[in-house]
Amino acid sequence: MDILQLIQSNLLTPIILFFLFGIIAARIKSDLKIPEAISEFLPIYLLAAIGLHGGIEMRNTGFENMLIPMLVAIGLSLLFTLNHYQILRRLGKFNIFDSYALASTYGAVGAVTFSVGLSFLKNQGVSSEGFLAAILAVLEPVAFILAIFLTNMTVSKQIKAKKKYFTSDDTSDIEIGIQGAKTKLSQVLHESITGKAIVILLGSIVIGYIIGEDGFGSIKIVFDEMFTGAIVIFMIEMGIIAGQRLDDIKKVGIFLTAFAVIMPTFNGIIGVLVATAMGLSLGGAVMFGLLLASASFIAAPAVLRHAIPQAKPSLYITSALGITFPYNIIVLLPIMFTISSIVHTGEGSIDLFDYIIKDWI
Amino acid sequence: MDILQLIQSNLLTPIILFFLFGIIAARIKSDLKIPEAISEFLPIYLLAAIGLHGGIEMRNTGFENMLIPMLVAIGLSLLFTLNHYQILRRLGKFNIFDSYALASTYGAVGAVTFSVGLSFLKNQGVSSEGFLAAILAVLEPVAFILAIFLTNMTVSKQIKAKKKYFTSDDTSDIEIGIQGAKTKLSQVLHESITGKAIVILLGSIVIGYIIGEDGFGSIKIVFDEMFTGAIVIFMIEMGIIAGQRLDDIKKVGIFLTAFAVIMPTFNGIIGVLVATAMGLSLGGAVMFGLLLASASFIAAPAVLRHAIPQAKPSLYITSALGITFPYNIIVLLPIMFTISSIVHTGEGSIDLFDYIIKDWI
Amino acid sequence: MDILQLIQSNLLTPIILFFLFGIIAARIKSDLKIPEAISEFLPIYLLAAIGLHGGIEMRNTGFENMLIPMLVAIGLSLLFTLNHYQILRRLGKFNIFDSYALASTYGAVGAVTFSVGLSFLKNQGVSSEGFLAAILAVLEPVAFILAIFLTNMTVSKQIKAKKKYFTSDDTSDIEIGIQGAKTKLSQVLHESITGKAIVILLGSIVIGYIIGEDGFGSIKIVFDEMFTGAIVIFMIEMGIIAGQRLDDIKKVGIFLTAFAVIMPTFNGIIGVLVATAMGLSLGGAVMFGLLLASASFIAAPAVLRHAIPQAKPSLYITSALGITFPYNIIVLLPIMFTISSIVHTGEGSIDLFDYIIKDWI
Amino acid sequence: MKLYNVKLLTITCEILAQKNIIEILKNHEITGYTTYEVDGNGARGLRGQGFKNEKNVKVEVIMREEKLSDIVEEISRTLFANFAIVLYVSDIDVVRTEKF
Amino acid sequence: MKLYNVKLLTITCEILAQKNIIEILKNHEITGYTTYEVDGNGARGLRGQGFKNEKNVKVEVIMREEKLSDIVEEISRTLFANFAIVLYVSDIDVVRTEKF
Amino acid sequence: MKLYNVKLLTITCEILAQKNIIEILKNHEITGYTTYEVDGNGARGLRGQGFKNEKNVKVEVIMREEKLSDIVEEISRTLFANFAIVLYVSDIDVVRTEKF
Ligand SMILES: Nc1ncnc2c1ncn2[C@@H]1O[C@H](COP(=O)(O)O)[C@@H](O)[C@H]1O
Ligand SMILES: Nc1ncnc2c1ncn2[C@@H]1O[C@H](COP(=O)(O)O)[C@@H](O)[C@H]1O
Ligand SMILES: Nc1ncnc2c1ncn2[C@@H]1O[C@H](COP(=O)(O)O)[C@@H](O)[C@H]1O
Ligand code: NA
Ligand code: NA
Ligand code: NA
Repeated sequence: MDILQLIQSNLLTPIILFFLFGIIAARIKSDLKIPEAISEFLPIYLLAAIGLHGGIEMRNTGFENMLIPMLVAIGLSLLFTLNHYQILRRLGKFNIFDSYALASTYGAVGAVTFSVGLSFLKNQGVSSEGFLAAILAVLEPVAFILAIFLTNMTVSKQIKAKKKYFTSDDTSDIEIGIQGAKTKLSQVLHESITGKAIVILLGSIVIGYIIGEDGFGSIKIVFDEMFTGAIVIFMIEMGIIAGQRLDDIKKVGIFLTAFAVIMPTFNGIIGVLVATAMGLSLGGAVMFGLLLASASFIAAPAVLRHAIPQAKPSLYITSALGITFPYNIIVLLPIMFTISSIVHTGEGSIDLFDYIIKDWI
Repeated sequence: MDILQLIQSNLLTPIILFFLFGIIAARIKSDLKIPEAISEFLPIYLLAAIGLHGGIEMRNTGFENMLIPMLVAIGLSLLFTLNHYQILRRLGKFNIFDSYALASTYGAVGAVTFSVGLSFLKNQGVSSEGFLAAILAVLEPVAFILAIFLTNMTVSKQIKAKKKYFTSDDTSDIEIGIQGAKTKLSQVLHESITGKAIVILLGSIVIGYIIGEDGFGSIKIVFDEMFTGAIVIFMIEMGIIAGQRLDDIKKVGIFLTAFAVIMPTFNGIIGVLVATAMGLSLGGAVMFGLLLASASFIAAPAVLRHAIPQAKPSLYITSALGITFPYNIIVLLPIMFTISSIVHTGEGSIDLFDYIIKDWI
Repeated sequence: MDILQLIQSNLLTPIILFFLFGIIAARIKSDLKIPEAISEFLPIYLLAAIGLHGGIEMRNTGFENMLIPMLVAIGLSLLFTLNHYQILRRLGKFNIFDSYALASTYGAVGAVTFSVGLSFLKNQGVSSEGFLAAILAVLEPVAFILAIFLTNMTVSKQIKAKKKYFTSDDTSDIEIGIQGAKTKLSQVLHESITGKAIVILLGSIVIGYIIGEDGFGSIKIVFDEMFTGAIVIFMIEMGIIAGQRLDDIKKVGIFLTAFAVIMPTFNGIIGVLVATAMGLSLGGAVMFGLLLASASFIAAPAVLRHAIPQAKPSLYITSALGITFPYNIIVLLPIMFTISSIVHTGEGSIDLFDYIIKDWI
Repeated sequence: MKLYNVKLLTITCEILAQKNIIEILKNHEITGYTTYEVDGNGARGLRGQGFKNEKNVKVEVIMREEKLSDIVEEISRTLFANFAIVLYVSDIDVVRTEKF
Repeated sequence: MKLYNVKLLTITCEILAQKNIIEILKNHEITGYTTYEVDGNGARGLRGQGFKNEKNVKVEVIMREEKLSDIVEEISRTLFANFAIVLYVSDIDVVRTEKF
Repeated sequence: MKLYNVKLLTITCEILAQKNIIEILKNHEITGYTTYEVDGNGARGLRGQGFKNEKNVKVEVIMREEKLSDIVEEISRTLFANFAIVLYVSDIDVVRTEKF
């Protein structure tokens, strides 16, 4: 099956269709809405299901082989975040705050995207390594912490620089603008790590690991069989929110729109190739790529609004949810799957780049 | 099985029993309540399930044969609405506003009633045509639009008439009363069509049609197997709300109480017979009858409160939810099922009326 | 399997692990939270499931043999409540209000504890008598009514006594303090009996009895198969709330902490033995013991805050939820199960106490 | 448009005291009020986490000055000792005094 | 810190009238407001049980005195007859008058 | 019943600024407040659709006049630039001044 066919068949799955439906409902100004309590609960549920699943898998397969992929993921995530910053600041001419906020939004991971990825693989009859759920959990705060650390550094430098010029008490005006950036890193660190997404994910991984397949039996119907149905319901709401923001995309500008499509593609494909090189399975490589390709639109605002309040949430939420998310789940996922299929049928890492050049470029 | 037996066995299904339980809970002033978020979510879920189911069926059976039943349903719905108005205004002596509001409440359809009907048929091991979900969607706004159009016409006429008498600036008093009725029809039309019920229903039909049985597999547990359980939970809340309104039934008066029982019976039986004549299946004829018999108690207030604010919601909500809904699902559904069974075992439409006369009257 | 092993294997079930996880999440000050609508809905759902299950069982087995266990349960519950009061007032030196409130909190039953017990038995492959759900319902208000009745008596006596000394109009100060206690017993009785827990439980028992196994088929997936998964979600929230209260345990004091562990153990074991003597099954005896061991932490505040407003809710909620509940489901449940297993393998009630002495003391 | 001065009594209290308050209002022949659930912090600690019964509620009552004093007095007397509660009074202007 | 006196208009009405109110505000070029759902009791009976459409909503609008009278008048004229509604005006102080 | 005049500070802001506000209150030794989620519209557009983090919250604080000015000043200085926020002050009467 070639990429276009795969994109098309992916497009016609309930998950994607209900997402598009949500967008349409918002565009025609329908009053359709998933009640807040449900749409707040669903990500918790999805992460619990992902975690349990991952934990049970890890119990079956061990987690010694998790270390290298995790470290590589962290390394890539940090590298990508720095890369994003340079591109946004230099080429995109965004201010420091927006640049760092956007850089970390795209360096971070999206749990909903991950859920959709798992469902996509299930649909293709392909499995993935359980420890990817653990990488998801660990990757969450990494990009934020880097971005916040660098923002604070930059701001402190600026304050010092400005103080040299004024050396008066009248610097209050400057300080007002940058006050917020002086958030203590430790506090943000705590907030990130105790954020509900990470906590439920890590907790469920541990519990999944402890209970294993046997202990899971009694809750399997809720935490496994209902999974895709629950995503579908959540996708309606995601579609509605994305649809409500479509007008904001104009404000996002052409540069960021391009960034929101090209960057994930680049990060994701690198991810698939690196994962394949590390020996991950076909499905595992796709999920690894998706982790790096995805942008955060639920966790990001909660962290960034406190840590970099000067950054405009309309930029980072809109581009992550309104552009990158649909692109990732509709277009990039099939692309990465095709690439992963190709490099996994090859005879090993030596032929890797041959294949890519031959089939993809 | 004769009608009484069928009514009795229907009475003893979880759906009806939990509805009655809800009424009792409200009457003894229990604080039992399904949280708002859940009872707001359930109709969305039910309509999505109905839509998906209908769409999948239509993919299997095609939808060419849908056109005539749909047009007939629209025609009957308009006729019935006008008929209701005449009865309410002439015999019932209701004012114009209440008459139009009630006429369209009973001309419109009830999605919850439809859900219960589907469950009832499932229980009887009988299926129905998938396109009935589409008729449900199309029928929703029809009666409202007619009633609102006619209300506006009447009110405009009255204004003109009164202006002839006064021709002064002192008509403010009259205008206060009728201001609300001058709602632009186009606005109400938009509101009706983009109302959440229609949007989720139509969207799900289309999605069901696209994904078919295969694509439905992964979400079947949520959108099919849990269906009756979900209705049961919703029926508790419907029972509670109906129970809380029982006191208001006194205010409704004998005339409207009789109307709320006789009219659906009449409309419903006509519906069953016409559907049978059009060639619908046993179950399809029951659902067609139920569409025409049902009154709207969720969508109606939202539309009518804006379009005909002078009408008393305590009248149309109470009679639709407190009288017609229980009557429909407990008594009329088995009656229509029996009639449909009789006319469907006949040798065709020629013998149709014979059977009715023989067995029912 | 000895007790310690059983405790350990119980500890590693999803229900207990997610409860502990909730506690940890609260302790590290995570913002994880199950939305209010969900955590308000879950107890209603759990009680409906328990009731349906119990009703269906009773239909299979009849409910003639329910009378004696129920009367014994009521009697024991009253006895225990009086016993608690004496211990708390005399030994614990609590004031009258706190003593009565605590006495009835521990005399009452916990529906969540009961749910966990049912899941525990399911996990052990052991069933229990359906009528225990009915005993749960009847037992709910018993202890409250006794405590409130006695509180009112005491307060009335005090008022009279004080009036003798003052015989002036200046008793307003005293009256302020005890005003609340003069709540009419009939009102509390009504509130208790129409409380949502009892109403949904009794209603579901009746409905379960009426519909039987057959009628249950269509809703079995929701009200049976999803049961344990739903408890797991609820246990996260219970863990979070318990975790938030852990600091309050200091305020509870050593005496009440000991009471919160010893009393349920005593009550529970008595319960298991008495139930066995009455001929209940292995599982039934465990559930009977659990009923008597459990303390109420959802229904209690709602009733006691009105009936005995002078009592400190921080005492009775914290000890019931923060100490007794985890102790009951983690430690006492396996203990009672072991005891019940031992006494049920015995040749009857004659050898009963022999076994206990030999194996347990 | 002519406006008339009346009083707005606002009570913030634990949700389980709402019944008592509405009872008191009823005893003073007041049937109009508005309520909504809130969270809060005060002498009795953080409220709004945990069980729904441990939330707060705000009760707002528009009323004429005449009844105010008695109602405030009765609430203070019967509820201040045992419940988490705060109340305050403000001056407001309304269109239709006959409603209150 | 210097504070400036402005008006706070508070409208408590049935949720289905919210649209009408915001429409009226918009016609008077007011785009800032705060809304939240509430329960209530009044001449039209207990509200907040049953369907969500039968709840109430509060709409609060900070505005300058100039616009107040017209808006109150229009709301009274168009909505008082057919909807469950109550409104009142209070005096408040704000920091940035230019916002309103 | 004797009532005492104090101030009520009401802050309507985006929910993610609630922490900052409560921090500021704490720094001024104020631990009593009431909060609830609201929707709204203003200079930063419609709030209350979409993610919960994009809702607003109202924070209400009864306090003595002495502390008011400093708190209003600190909130204005640190939050007005970057957050969707509006605040106002009103005069209210309470029974127990010692509580605030
Ligand atoms: N200073 C204050 N300003 C606003 N609300 C308050 C204040 N103090 C207490 N409250 C509210 O009143 C409730 C009960 O207060 P307390 O009895 O002091 O615990 C609190 O939970 C808050 O919701
Ligand atoms: N006296 C009052 N004090 C506070 N709120 C009121 C009062 N009267 C009515 N309300 C509110 O306004 C709504 C509509 O009032 P009504 O039109 O009188 O039914 C009620 O549901 C209450 O929420
Ligand atoms: N004129 C106003 N009246 C009442 N609330 C307002 C007003 N303007 C703004 N708000 C509230 O304050 C929030 C933030 O305002 P803004 O910073 O102007 O977007 C809005 O979302 C509203 O909830
Ligand atoms: Na990423
Ligand atoms: Na109809
Ligand atoms: Na007990």
